[in-house]
Amino acid sequence: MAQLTFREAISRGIAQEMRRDETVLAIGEDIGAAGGVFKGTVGLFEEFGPVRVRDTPISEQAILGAAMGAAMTGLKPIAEIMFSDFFAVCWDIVVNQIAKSRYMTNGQMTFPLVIRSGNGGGLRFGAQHSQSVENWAMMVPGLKVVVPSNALDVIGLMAAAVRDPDPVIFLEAKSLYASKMDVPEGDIVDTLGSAKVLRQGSDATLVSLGAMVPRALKAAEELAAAGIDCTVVDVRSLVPLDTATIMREVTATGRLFTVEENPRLCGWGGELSSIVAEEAFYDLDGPIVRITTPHIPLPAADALEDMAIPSVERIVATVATSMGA
Amino acid sequence: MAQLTFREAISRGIAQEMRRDETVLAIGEDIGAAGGVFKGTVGLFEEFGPVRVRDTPISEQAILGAAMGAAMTGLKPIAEIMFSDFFAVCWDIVVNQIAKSRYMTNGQMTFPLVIRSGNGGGLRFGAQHSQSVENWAMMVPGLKVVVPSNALDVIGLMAAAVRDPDPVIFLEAKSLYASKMDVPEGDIVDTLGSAKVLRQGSDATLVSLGAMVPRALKAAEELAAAGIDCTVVDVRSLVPLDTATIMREVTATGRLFTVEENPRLCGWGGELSSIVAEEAFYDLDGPIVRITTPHIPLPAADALEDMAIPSVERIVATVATSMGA
Amino acid sequence: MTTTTSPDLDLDAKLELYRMQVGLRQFEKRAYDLFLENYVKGTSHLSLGQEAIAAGFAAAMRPDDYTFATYRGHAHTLARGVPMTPVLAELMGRTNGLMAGKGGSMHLTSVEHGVMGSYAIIGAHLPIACGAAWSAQYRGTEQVAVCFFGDGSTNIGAFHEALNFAAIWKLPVVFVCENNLWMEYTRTTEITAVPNPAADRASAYGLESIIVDGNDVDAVYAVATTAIERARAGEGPSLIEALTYRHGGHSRADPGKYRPDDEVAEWLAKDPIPMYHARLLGEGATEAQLVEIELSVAAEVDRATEEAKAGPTPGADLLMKDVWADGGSAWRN
Amino acid sequence: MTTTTSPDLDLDAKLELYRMQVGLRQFEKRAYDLFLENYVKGTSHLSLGQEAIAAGFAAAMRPDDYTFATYRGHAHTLARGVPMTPVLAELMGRTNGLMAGKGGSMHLTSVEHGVMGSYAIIGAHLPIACGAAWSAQYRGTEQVAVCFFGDGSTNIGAFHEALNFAAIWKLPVVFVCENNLWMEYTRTTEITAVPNPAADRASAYGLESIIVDGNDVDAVYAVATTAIERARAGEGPSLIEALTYRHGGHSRADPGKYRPDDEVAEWLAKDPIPMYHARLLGEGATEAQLVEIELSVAAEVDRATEEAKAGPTPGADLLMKDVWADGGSAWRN
Ligand SMILES: Cc1ncc(C[n+]2csc(CCOP(=O)(O)OP(=O)(O)O)c2C)c(N)n1
Ligand SMILES: Cc1ncc(C[n+]2csc(CCOP(=O)(O)OP(=O)(O)O)c2C)c(N)n1
Ligand SMILES: [Mg+2]
Ligand SMILES: [Mg+2]
Repeated sequence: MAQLTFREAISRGIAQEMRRDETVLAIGEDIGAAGGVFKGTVGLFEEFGPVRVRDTPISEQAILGAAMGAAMTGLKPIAEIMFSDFFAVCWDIVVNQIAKSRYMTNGQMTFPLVIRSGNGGGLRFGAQHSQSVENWAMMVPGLKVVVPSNALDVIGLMAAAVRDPDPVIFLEAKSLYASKMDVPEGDIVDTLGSAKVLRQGSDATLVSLGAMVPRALKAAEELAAAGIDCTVVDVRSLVPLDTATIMREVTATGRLFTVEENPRLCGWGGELSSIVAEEAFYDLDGPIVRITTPHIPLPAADALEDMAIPSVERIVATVATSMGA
Repeated sequence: MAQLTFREAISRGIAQEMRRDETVLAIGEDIGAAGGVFKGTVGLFEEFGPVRVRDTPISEQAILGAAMGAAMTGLKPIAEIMFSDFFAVCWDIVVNQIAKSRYMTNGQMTFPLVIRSGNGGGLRFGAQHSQSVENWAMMVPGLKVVVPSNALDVIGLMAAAVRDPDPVIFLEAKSLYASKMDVPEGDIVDTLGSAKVLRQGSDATLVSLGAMVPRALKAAEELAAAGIDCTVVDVRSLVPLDTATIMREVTATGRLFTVEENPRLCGWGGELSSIVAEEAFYDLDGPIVRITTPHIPLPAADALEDMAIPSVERIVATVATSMGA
Repeated sequence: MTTTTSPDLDLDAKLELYRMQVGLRQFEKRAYDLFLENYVKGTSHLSLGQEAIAAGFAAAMRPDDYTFATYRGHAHTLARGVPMTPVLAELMGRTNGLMAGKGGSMHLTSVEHGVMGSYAIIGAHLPIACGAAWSAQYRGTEQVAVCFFGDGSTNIGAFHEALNFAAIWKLPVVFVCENNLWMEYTRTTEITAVPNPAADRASAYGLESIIVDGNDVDAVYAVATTAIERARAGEGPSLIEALTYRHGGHSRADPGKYRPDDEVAEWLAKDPIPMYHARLLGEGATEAQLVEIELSVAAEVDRATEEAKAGPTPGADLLMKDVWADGGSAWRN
Repeated sequence: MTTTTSPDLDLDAKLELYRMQVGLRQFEKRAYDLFLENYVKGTSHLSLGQEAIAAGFAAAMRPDDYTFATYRGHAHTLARGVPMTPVLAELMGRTNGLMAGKGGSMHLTSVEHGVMGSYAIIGAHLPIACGAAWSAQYRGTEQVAVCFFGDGSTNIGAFHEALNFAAIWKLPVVFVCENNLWMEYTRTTEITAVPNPAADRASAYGLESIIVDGNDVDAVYAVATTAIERARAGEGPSLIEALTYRHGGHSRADPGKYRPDDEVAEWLAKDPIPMYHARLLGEGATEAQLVEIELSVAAEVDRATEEAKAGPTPGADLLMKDVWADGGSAWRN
């Protein structure tokens, strides 16, 4: 067991896979000697050298185009898009090319690639460097979408993503980079499409993702003190989506609350809500409530940003009110 | 009254506003002498000349950047993105720049601009020229999103979009371009954010958008014959969203069906479903059911495309089954 | 125009180049007819008049080299050896199509033949071609990626990113601008800051400015050979501008009326196929040989048409197939 | 390096240029200190060492001209006359900030002063500047847009699209590449195909290649004046590469250790401010005059610091304000 930060887990996860498989390469801006602007690739350049860990120009379309072309010809690239907001400058390669080409070619091509990116707010970076874009990615047929909430999951899900033959968008919550946990030595390989139940309760089910997971857990503790016993589910992977686990936990309590960092409209929670409202309608004991960032661009000031993103207090208050407590 | 096609309505709507206001300009690829690849700008070049109706290079970021810079300095540009799939090559300008800059500057800037685009399938153009991207746009705080379903609405909503001080994404269903209807002479100005109830029923409410509206109406007729009496709502504008009308009609029947062309995950219907499941839960008599294109890239072959996009038959069958008929 | 040394091809090889061009020509004409007859349902963008570029490059490529094409990709696909039947069937949306009807005219792909896709969003495939070239470089296979695009496509951002990227990583990729003077209905020089949209940008990436007569298959073959060998030898990318003209409209039934009559006439007079026909006669081929080629190609096109028409319409099983590598489309359990 | 004629500035004007540079320098130093003291919460990108470019251009602009800056935009904002207090307060996230704390360091905007925004996604503001220039052209106002960006930003697609677009429409826009040799932690020449990332691309847009010593405010002023007047006269855009160096790291507390010591030393020796100080003494200014400027600027920075610190923290009312032109954020009725 070693204490590992979330950011250290990224490079450990990548290194684990690069050691195993020579066709795994990493590219991105400043990921080489500099170790990445979030220090998520520290040590990789030293261990694997400049051919396998390569700095690129500020050319996000070229970065992802390169990853796509390499994947279709036998490599397994891990490309970094520094901030997930920057997906907007290379969105075509992601949604129109990578996501669709296997289907369009009737399965002639396979795209075993991972695109990792720093996602979400909390660092007071303002509207163009703080977005949670998990719903951008979930919305697009042909992309898998993984959002780990802790260092252990980072390693295991990174391994699963690299080994998966399909394109995986791997979103790293920037506000979690400094978080720490004990992680066992040795290889760690997890499974895509498996949600985790982190806490079992009887009154309501909170379904959360990424940076919202620790907040949902904390809120559940406080709610328990107030007499509301919550299940907390960490979705971990939006596509594939573990609806089996989620539905089981929602029907068990009869109440669903989503805790989402993405802005309100068309979030993953809306999708989940619609699945539950269609398939488990008769098992629900009350409204489905979504706790999200409001539908606004994110403000830079710390005071404002803290009001925007769902906080433990807001989760507690919303659940308590809705449960009539 | 004159019979007008949907495509003729586009240029009539634009011309109406260009005559009224000298600061309204139109730009895009091949929109000038050629009248647009979908013939949506026929006649504008002749009437307003090459300064106000201007051809651009294939540079979508430049087109929308130009629109944005012009809007912030006093003009009211109408920019064309030929196929809505191409939003992916200029998505940054749309979501990170145009949508956010008013908020980020604390209201110093205003962006009275319209981005029109041919949207959706039905023309056998394949996965990169057939997408319905209304949910891409709805998802982004700071964008208004309008999707007309007929020629009359095209004119009125275009006028409303041009006169609106905020950025409006105006999506033109490609499969409706050839559709015709009688349209009165004279100026027509509609209102953003108002849904229309096209048919009143007592058993279920079908909420539809764009090219799905005529299909929902047709389905409602067939369902009526089978004894299921449906309300049909044309959403017309996703942002602002007329939840008042929609909620009224949904609670009146107790059943909501959405009819969506966008692929399944995180569609506008999911958002609507989540609103209803939160706010009108106790007025529902049964599950909320979404009828969407499956979560796949669109195939090119006519036989396949017809299976993918919600058809009248699929709407009828889904509603009938769900209503236990 | 860059001077090209007469390529080292014997008459047989040249007859092959002739056959290839005639094949592309006749195929496209048939595709057009089938469009008018409503067999081809979606859109299609023909290479009529531009055949020499596809033929000259394909002839210079190794079987395991990579082709990246655009929506105007029938010719590039066929030139790599993909049979006519699956291409025509794809245009018609049949299960015997190259992608079983799922891709359509704009996305022809045959990995088996090195045709790594046809891309319908302007610019996208230039960076993707870089990726295939990077992969070849890493794997040490000496494969080369050849990436075709139009004059109008040189003004989009991805062009710039790809050219710089290829140059700094010295990637084995050859970028080929088929300059047919027009984007859809707009003349490219009207919306481009330089007269030669590709060649005049080469220096921005430290590359040589190369222009070739794209209607002269021998010239194309020569320039292609040089660039491909350079790439194969690890000397990095090239950017080639091939001057040509499309005989028809941009797509489907576009009559191309926006183009001045004399410009069309001028270029019809430079039609690559009669030009090559005449040259081959001068170089010792007989009229009978050439006619035989034309007839045998015609028979091939007829056969392909019948075979394509006989293909079944795809069913629901194909609809939900191959979103993922496991063959399915499930996004949930 | 493009030779510049000595600009027509009298000593008073030059003293103003000195004051401006000293102001930018002292402001940035204070911003850095306040970052270390945790008053500045988010990120910030300082222009230490690059002041001559902001000062020289601002001095050459008309009050109604437009500035488009990047995340490294404090200097460009202040140089247009925006007072220090709201800028510092913005960095601290206070309601007396330029945008009440909603934008932050990377998005400084003051429409009133022609500062039409600071943009934090590489490349985006080049096309946007084209739009403002297009608007000025259409409205016939003879306003000019000046758009600043870094060397690393020349490899992104939007750069290419904007340059071509500005050239073909002859837009009154001046593109200024502040070449400080580095992107974040990567040397730009390592990932760029040409030695001068902007100037070597000018010909791709039919533009003249212009390089200026970005640490010499007189030279910058001269080149700026020429380009701006050209734009104002309807002669179209210019692309200028100004050579400079950032004294500190890329952002926040980055110590910039990836840069060789001798390179840093070489550029510190070319610091624009002591250089100009010496020049002004040679041109008749007295040490006392210059010290007075430095002291009065220091007092201004102190005052601004206190005023900024005194600003209130924004409340919930601001959070939901101004998504839309009606002042609100409602997306539904
Ligand atoms: C990003 C993008 N913008 C616009 C289009 C629409 N479009 C398709 S082909 C074309 C013209 C391309 O011209 P050129 O590059 O010269 O190629 P050509 O068709 O002449 O072979 C345009 C504008 C597109 N497919 N993608
Ligand atoms: C599209 C995009 N990619 C990457 C970044 C991250 N980033 C911010 S600044 C920067 C370096 C820019 O270098 P340069 O253009 O030379 O400007 P400088 O910071 O040196 O002024 C990078 C990579 C970004 N903001 N936007
Ligand atoms: Mg062309
Ligand atoms: Mg720099």
